[in-house]
Amino acid sequence: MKKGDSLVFFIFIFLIGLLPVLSGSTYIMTVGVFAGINALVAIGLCILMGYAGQISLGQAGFYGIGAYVSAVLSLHFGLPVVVSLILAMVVAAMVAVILAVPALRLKGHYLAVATLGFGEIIYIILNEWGPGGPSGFGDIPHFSLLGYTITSTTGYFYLIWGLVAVVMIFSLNLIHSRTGRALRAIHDSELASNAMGLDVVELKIKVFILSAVYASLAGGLYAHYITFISPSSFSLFYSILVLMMVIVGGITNLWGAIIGAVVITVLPELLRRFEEFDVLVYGLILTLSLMFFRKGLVPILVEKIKKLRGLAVVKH
Amino acid sequence: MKKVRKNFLVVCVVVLSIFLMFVNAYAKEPYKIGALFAVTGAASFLGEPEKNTAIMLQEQINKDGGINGHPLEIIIEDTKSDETQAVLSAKKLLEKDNVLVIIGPSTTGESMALVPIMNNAKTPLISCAAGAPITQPVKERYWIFKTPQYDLSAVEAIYTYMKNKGIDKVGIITISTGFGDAGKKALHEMAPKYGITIVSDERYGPKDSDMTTQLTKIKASGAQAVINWSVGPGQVIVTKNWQALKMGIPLYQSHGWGSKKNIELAGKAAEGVIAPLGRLVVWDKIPDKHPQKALLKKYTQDYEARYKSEPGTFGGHAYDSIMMVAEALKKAGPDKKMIRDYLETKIQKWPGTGGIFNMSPGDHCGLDKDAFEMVVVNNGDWEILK
Amino acid sequence: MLTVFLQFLFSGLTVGSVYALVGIGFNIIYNATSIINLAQGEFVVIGGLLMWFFTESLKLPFLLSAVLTILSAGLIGLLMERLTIKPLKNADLLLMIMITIAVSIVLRGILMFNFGKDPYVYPPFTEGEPLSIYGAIIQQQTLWVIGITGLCIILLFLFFNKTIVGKAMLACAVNPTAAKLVGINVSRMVMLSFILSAVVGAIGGMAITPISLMEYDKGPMLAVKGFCAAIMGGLGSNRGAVIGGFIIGILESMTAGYIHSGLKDAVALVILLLILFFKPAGIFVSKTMLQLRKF
Amino acid sequence: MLNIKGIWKSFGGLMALRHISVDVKEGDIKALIGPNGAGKTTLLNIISGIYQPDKGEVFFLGRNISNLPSTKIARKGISRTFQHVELFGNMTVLENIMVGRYVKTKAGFFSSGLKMPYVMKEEKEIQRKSEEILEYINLAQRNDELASNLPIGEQRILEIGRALATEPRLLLLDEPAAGLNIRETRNLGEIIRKIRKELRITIVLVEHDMELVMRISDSITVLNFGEVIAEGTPLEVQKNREVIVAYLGEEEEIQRGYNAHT
Repeated sequence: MKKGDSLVFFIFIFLIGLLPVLSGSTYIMTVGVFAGINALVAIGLCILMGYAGQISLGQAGFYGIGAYVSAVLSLHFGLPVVVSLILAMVVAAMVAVILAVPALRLKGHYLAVATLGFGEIIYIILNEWGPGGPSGFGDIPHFSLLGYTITSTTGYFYLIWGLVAVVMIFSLNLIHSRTGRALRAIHDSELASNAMGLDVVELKIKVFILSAVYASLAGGLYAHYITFISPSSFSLFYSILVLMMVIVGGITNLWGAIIGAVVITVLPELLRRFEEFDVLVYGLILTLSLMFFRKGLVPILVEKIKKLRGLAVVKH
Repeated sequence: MKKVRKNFLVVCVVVLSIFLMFVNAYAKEPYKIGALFAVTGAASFLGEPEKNTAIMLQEQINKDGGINGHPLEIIIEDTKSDETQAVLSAKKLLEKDNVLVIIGPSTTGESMALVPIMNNAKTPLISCAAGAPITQPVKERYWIFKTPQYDLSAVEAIYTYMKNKGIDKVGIITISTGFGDAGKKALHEMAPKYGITIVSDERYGPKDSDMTTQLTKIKASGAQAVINWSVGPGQVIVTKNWQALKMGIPLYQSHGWGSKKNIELAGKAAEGVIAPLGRLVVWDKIPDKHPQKALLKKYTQDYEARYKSEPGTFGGHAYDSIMMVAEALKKAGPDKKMIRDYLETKIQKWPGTGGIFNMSPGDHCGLDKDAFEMVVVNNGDWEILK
Repeated sequence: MLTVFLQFLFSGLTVGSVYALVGIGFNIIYNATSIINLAQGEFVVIGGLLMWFFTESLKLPFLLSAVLTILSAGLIGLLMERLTIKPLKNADLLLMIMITIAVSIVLRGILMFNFGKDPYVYPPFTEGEPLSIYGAIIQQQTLWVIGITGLCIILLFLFFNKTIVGKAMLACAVNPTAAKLVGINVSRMVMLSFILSAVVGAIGGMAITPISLMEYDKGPMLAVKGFCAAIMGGLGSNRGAVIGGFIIGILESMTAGYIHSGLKDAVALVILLLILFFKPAGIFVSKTMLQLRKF
Repeated sequence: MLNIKGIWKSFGGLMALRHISVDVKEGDIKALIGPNGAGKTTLLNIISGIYQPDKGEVFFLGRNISNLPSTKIARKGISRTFQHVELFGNMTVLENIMVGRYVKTKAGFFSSGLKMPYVMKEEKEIQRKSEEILEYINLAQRNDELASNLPIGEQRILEIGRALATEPRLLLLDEPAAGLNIRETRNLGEIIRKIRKELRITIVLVEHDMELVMRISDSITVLNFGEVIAEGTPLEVQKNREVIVAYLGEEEEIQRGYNAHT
């Protein structure tokens, strides 16, 4: 992590700690829980797209694998939730390898369709063979660790945002390391990266796995929080939603993934008063924000701050 | 000059607020209930009439003086046919609006996702979805009720009718959503009891445009009848394909078929299609002395006058739920526990749109297969089969 | 046996021709801009619903309705391009694609508001008994759909290969800067591509509505299938999109017929993935062609 | 050090290289010259593994590297620059060099994310070394700027610096002077010579600027239409009839450059 990131991180932790105290309503906390779950998936996709330059329309597939594997293992095989969550991430990582090896040779739109196809296949598998079929299944155990079970929304809020913080630290460390530099290099020029001796293919696969693991962690948490899952939560629609979060927040900055996730999760809640029109208003807001904040919210904010600072320096 | 105008405005506002306060003091505090319907998304065919019904009933009840003088306020939220949204909306209703009861949601999945939340919040939920697990096991569903008939009941109605016609081999075709899946499971579960074998089990997606292939397979499997379990455009396309293929075996639809709109869309192809339907859609064809007749007539006519379309079976689920709650509020007062107890013990021989309800501590739905009539399409209209 | 096989084939052709038309719609815009317009499915829905509006609601004659539908769809394509794509000159490609998604949400919202959530249908172009070939049945409207698809392909081929405007549009795709240098109005070509693609989509919608009904939210499914068709054949190649569309349609139908209907979409997708893994640029586009373009 | 033996390469029907054999001695500056389309860049791309030869072999330090991918070749100690500058444009000058250090460091994916102590130590080392290289190529004052914002001359130097960061044994330079003015070209010549002398790195140079080539190279190989037409010291090559014929009628500019030197 860099200095600027540390400061932002401090503010971030402060906000997480403060929100439950301020809001005092589990409704807002519930929105927060879902925003956190989405943020986990979005951070993974942001690294994959913004730093490794690979697009994925299949994140819902990994999200679904995480949810289903963790739910089934803990419900039907009686494994402790923590163990089933970890196993779910392992399964997602293995599936990611199988997909990544052939798929990452593809570029642009072709990669998009390959990942989209993967996501749809997972969705069909869950629909056809998943426990409960299209109707889904319930009674999934709550998250528990060392004999203490979390059932309250506030508990989940802290758990999930705590994990977001951990994932964020890991990811920020990663992108400011040798590996992160290599990823950005690959994004800029694959030709030169090869000539510099970077393991282009290996790095791409690793990042793809990382994004899959984040998504599966989010999926598992979702399942244990909501305790009922059905395939419809893991359709292409979700993949596109996550993509939207990353783009709206700003693809070139990891904080953008979190901001994007929060904005896209909260927006429909704010639009409730529009009732029938909410879809229309939602679409319009998306279109306009994409058109006017092209680089994404966070990078634009960063630029503004830099400009202000520059002005301050000039004045002195 | 400007100042004067400003002062005048201030005075106006003050007077108006005092006036409003008095008005408020006259009317009693409203009873707030929440409603979660899938107004948009994949299950909007359910949510739309349910929402319309809720708005209409709220108006009617308040026009008649509310409940014990308290106006009824139904706060409707759209769940977008999605479990996550259902949970969020339920939390909003419980926390922000402090509702006494929640009506809905429209689908089984959404209802299931709300079970732990409602049990935690100790607030009654009257689901408008059909799935059996919503209210079973009753012990773990202390606060949960539902008004739609069980899918099993609809299946039993079809199988009973088939038995009489001497059909014992059927091919089924279901939509690959929660609705079709529930039907598929019920069809399989009940088949042995009626000595019926399912010789072909096909599926299609909610947005598929042609089901000829699946029907051809069913035809080749030697089935004596086709049962299609779906809602939305799928059932119309199946009907059209069934006619185009000249399959020579009867087509049965689920209770989702119960809308004149489907006959309109399928045109001539709909002739002869049989389905188990609640009495709501055939209210004009049941005898006058039937206990449901009067309310069905009033509901349907009011709805049609207001929305220029029919309420269909699904709007009826919302009607039943809201009327039950209104009665419970009237008799038991605005207390969550009292409302729950009233629903469980006092809804007896209670005529609704879905049938005659008999709730009990062992059954939080209270309907059986007698809630359905077998109905055939004849000359573009419904006809009850005997 | 033959009868059953033919029946499966006809079903596949019916479905496939729609995918093909959507796929071509993708190609037209892709060829001029490299953008994948994910609102393409909504163009199809607009075609079907507007046609219903003109014929059934306003009771206009068939041909007039068809012309009005095409004109309105073209206008919607034009508006979309002028309002959202043009102001974003030289923006990131991914951003453009996201904007098409956002536009598709807006279009869906408008359609829902105007037409509600019910499905719509109008009578087939020609009334009459379905045809029977070796015992297999094919509806007259299916022949219309396939015929119209064929006609669209031929007209587009002639347009892109025989007319100056068509050739100019292709040039924009390969190298917009060079196209500008030789005096092509790139902006106008982009606009034209949106109009053309909206029209092709709408024609598809008009043709399939009597078979498959049409409702406001059918668009995303059509877009996904059409996108797969275009990719399978190789982006940019109309011939590829048509063949891709038919392959996917027939694969779905054959899987439903001979394996299981629950798996039909999965099998088609698996085969799509396999094709991509072995031929990363689709069936009809060579790897070197792919390298010429950024996306 | 580098032995190219009988390389053939064609693209479609176009024969780009036919039976090319070149040897590069350790510590030499070897120039590849020839008219446009002679196959110089193709040969460079084959050495660095971007293309695979149709026939023939490339040996580096006695090992056959002809069919290795460019990543592996880079790790064996061959680094290069590109005719059309291929910098990491969205990264700073310093970061570009730091990427070059990738092959010489080993912090892994997970240990980086967890920020293990040794990773921190290595990171500091990378930074120190990279700054050193920037000093060496006189770009230290630019280290925080985005690479794409540099003028072309400095971009070319930076590309060389990035290649140096991998600590190569052999450095391939593809038209390093293209687009540079006379002063920048002089400076470039100095740097190339300095690299050979102080860092003992063997250099293969593809270049059109005859003055630069003649001034700094130890031996020259001349290609024309995919074949070697002459080989030798700058003096020998200049007197070669075939070379003169090959260049006559070619671009005037090259002719002038050639004449200017003689």
